[in-house]
Amino acid sequence: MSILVHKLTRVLVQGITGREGRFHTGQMLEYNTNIVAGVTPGRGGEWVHGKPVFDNVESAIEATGADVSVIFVPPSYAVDAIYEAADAGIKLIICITEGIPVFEMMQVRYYLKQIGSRLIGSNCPGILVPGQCSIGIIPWQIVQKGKIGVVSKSGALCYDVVNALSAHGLGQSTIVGIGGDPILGTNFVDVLEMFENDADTDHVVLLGEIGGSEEIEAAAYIKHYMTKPVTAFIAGKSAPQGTRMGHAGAIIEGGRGTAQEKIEALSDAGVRVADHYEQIVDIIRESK
Amino acid sequence: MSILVHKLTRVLVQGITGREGRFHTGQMLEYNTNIVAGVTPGRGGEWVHGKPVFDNVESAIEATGADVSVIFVPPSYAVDAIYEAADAGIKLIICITEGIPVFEMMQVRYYLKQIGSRLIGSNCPGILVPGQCSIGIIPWQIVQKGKIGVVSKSGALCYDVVNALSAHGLGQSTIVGIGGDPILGTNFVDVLEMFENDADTDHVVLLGEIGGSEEIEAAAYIKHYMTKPVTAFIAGKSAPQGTRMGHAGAIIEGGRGTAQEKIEALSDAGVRVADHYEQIVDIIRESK
Amino acid sequence: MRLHEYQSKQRLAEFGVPVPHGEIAHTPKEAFYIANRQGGHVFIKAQVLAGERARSEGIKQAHTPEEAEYYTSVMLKNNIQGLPIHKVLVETTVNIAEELYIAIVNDRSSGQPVLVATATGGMHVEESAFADPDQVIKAYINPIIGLRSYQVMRIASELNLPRDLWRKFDTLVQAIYRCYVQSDATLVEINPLAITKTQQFMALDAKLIIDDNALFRHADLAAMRDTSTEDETMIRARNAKLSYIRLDGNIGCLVNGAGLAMATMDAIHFYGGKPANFLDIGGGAIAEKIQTATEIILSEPSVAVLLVNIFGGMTRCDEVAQGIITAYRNLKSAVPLIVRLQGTKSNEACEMLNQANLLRICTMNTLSQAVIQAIHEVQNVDFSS
Amino acid sequence: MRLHEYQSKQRLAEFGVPVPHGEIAHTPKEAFYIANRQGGHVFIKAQVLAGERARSEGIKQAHTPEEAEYYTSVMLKNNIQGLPIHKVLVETTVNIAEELYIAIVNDRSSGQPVLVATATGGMHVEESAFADPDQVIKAYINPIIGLRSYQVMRIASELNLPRDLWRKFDTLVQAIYRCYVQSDATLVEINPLAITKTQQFMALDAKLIIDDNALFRHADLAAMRDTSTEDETMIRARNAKLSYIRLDGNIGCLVNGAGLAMATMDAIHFYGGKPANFLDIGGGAIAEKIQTATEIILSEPSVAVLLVNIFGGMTRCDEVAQGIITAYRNLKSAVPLIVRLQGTKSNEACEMLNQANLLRICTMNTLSQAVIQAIHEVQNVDFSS
Repeated sequence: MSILVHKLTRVLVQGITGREGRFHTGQMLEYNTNIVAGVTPGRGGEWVHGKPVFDNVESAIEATGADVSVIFVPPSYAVDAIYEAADAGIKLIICITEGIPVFEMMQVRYYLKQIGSRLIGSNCPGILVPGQCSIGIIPWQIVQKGKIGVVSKSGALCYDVVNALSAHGLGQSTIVGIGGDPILGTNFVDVLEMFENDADTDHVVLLGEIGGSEEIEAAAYIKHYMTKPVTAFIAGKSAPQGTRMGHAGAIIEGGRGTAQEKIEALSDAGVRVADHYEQIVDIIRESK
Repeated sequence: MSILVHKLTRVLVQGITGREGRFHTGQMLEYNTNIVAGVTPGRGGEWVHGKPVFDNVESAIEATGADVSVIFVPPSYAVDAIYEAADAGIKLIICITEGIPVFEMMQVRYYLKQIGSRLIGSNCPGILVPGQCSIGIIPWQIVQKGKIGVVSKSGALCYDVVNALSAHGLGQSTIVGIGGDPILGTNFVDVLEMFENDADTDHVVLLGEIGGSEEIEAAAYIKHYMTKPVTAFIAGKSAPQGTRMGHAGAIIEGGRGTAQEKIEALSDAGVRVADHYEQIVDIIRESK
Repeated sequence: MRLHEYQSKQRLAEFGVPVPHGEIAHTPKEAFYIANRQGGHVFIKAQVLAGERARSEGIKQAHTPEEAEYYTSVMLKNNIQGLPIHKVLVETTVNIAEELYIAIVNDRSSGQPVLVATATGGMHVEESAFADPDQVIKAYINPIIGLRSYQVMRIASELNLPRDLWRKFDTLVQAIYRCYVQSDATLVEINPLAITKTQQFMALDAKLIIDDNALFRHADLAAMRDTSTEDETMIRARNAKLSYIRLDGNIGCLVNGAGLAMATMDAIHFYGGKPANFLDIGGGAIAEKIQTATEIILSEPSVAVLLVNIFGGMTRCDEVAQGIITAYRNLKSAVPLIVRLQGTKSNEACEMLNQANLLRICTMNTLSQAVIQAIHEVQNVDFSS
Repeated sequence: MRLHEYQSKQRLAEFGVPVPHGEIAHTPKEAFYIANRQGGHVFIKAQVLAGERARSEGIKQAHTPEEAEYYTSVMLKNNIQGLPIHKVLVETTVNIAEELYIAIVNDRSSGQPVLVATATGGMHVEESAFADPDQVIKAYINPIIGLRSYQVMRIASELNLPRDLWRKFDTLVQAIYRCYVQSDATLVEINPLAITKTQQFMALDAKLIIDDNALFRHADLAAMRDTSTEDETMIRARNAKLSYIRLDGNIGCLVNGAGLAMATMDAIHFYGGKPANFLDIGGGAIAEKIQTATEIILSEPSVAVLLVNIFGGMTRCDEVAQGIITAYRNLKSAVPLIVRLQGTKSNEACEMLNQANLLRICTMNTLSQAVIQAIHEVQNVDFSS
């Protein structure tokens, strides 16, 4: 078992003919991910890494039965790609693209909630299930099959932690990069809930950051609903306060969003929070 | 029993302090309609016909438990009034206002479908349940309690027919004016379905017009689902073809929308269609 | 409200839709100079709010300024579907490789705008669409989200457009949609939409219809109304917010509500008569408006009898009676008056009419009686004339 | 990207938000003439991208042109929060009856824009908001439907605005929202929003922050960027699309990914050191970009050691090594280099670095080792200097 995706997931790559799309399609295929098709409007009929390219998502689904889409489309067209996937009935959309204007993200997030499609990202590394599939850009070379669920806002930090876990024999059940943008399609709480219900996960690693209140909401969820142990790290404890969003930002966030506040909330929920991310492995090993 | 509304329906009048709103509130109250409040932004705290006026729908609902709203707000603010009622949780909104731009109606109709509120109109005379309540502008002086459900696109034509029905002892269960605008919140089919399921209705009168395809859809519904007899009249048989909507209108409507086509579809569905609206009474009497 | 071709193109161009260079001429001489500036090769296109201009000699191709002048002089003396031609568009000819059809129109049954396109534009588009409905490509537009590029790309694909034109087609269609939304249009139609020999899109003909209910917030568009082909009566009706359409019969009709007005015309036809007009006074009209409506009908020479059919709900019958009486007195009209009033204050109204000493008046209880009487009156007039 | 007050007001005014008359002066003499034209009573407001200008002598009221000139001359020599003042806004004084606070800002947790208002504006708004959260009025905006008038009327009611100002308030706030959407702003803040003695709304101060991701489609806004207070290094970093922030320590950091970069800074603090900067090279950076990043860090005089922490996923470690080596050679730098590389091509990278004959280089397997070594190097430097 795993969460969100698995070995049989039929993956569609939107933007497959672009530089990034093409490269990572190759990477995903090397990990035996079940990629069935790609889409680039105007490039239908071509083939990439032996997979057929279609002009639009609807015809790709008709021809191949794709049920999850991963998006490598440049920011100016990425939102349209998300709408297209959602309107064509794709229920899980993973958007790797970075740099989408935030207002469009708010709109598309609202729309997807209405029609019941889940978005991961944007600006995220995707999902990887060790031994089953890699959908996105998480380097599969560093993963190991196991029982630890990993959910992270950041990419490289996540890889570094996963690498360390694997090096110490602490394999992973599913790794989910939810992205660090202000507007996220899927939040920590969503993923924690899935891990809580996943028979293959017995421990969760949560990698958060300063900004936003997703970690606070995660702490509240963990406190009230989670039975599995959670180990966390919050990046940015020593970061200087960033550009303030005028008075409004301070008033709205009401003082939330600092690393300290997040660490306290998580600790209060029984989460063991690492001071330094290299401690995560030690904490988990101690708890075993 | 009745459809949509009844004696205990708690009615809110949006635009109650305007000329029309004030006048028709008086008329509705004379018929013992259970009007509980009015709303006009900026006029909260006033009283109209002994009913309290609030600044917004939410506070009106909190104070009075209103569950249906009828809108007499001028066209430039009417759409906002509909959104306000819907967002405040009103599940049945009757918009009397005429002259709302059609694009805004398309938007609000779409939005209401999403959040699950029903709109009657706009540009409609409203709903009247003889002996129970009048919500809108249908003159209650002409109605009579009985078993005939009436649904109409047009106002005056509907009154004239209802008046004739009453004069001949053919009372009505509920009278619904759905309005004649291009974009309707509620269509013939919706109301026919309610009449079909209403124990107090044993015969339905449908008053249609040229334009649109609501009558064709009604015919299809009647043919496949209705057990109760329907008598209809379609106005505009002799009307000259109006301003054509370019080729696009013709292509999209595909030749639908003429009175003749509607009459044929209804006849084919077993509906007795009057050649002249004064025949409706005779047709119903013959069928009894 | 429908816009002229040149106005529609001007509007579309503001949103970035490419149109051929063109100028308006009111005289043959103007057409000569414009054509001359454009090198002689121009189209002369009658600016008149009627369809099928090409079939009615309303579009001519000129190859010299003299030809342009000549065609303009002929056209300005002509009329199309009864509408006089007051100006022509003198437009540069374009080298066309292909012609498409594209439109955005409100679709009543889905309650959404719909984008319609066919791969073969031109004046036969409707016939070929009916003959082969499969070639008509449609995309329904979510009115809240707007037109998505992927929908346009899909249409480009179904139209078999060259792949390197797809993004350009998207840019074009997005501009058309913006124009449609921001103009509160109920129709934007471009037919034909040309692909030029240099692979550019260009709107060769265009038609915009603006939602009358939204004109209050588009002063610029409202100012484009061409009243030069409307007579005083039509303008008077519009200013009084009366919905008035002339027909070819002789029984004038004054009714409240569009549905009842159509039903009244139907009844006249049913009994063998012919209505002279459609007139809806709207709901809750007061005496002054009724007076204007009555005067408008009575001023038409074709009207041999006036049939009034009012069911008073919001409309009060006494106001109707007052308006009619004042109009008849003002015009000292001898046109026979057949009145059928029911509903609010109908008794008072009948009383007023009876006491008004109009020349020939008849009040009836049912519409059928009123219509039969009206037809009878018309036949009398016919015999006596 | 944050706009200056005068730019924000200009933008808001384009959408119909009333602002006081004002002009920009770059010299005291200019300020004199502008003040003179405005009758002498003006505010002199430093145009600098820092908050709390009033508390930092950045806003002064002048009653004569001479005073305006004087305050301007003082201000232009001054700086606020380290930022030099290059221009001032000379603005007519307004007769104020009341001051409100209003803003629209993106709310992360609901994923919607939120309208925020309080009945008492001014520079203490934040303190009073924290002291009494109930006085902060909020309305969440559906990003697809937009801001509804009924929401604004509701806010007008909760702000206890005079009832005859409600519609006017709606018009104002709708204009602010249009400005927010059409500028791709992440914040529009008007503080204070004045109600003048003649019952007009007026934006006395304004702040816009534009979404950097959306600047590509707002050439006019992008052109408003004020680079006059940025040094060459900052501009170079931005042009290379490097996320670079100077800090007050001495350990230079070069990391991939914002999260890892922050975590690296945290580790430095954890072991008792102080980072000289935050620098995220982004994902998949190539050698040239790494070279630029390295040169930027090495060019800072405060940097005593360079700590590289790279986990190669999309980023290839050999590209990183190549960039670093080239930069060190270019600058002939003797700054000690501590490198921790993991992931894609890390072995090749270490090999390259070892063979590059840089002066002082140390490669480590874990970040902790690398940080401890970096701190050690810094202490050595401190001792030797």
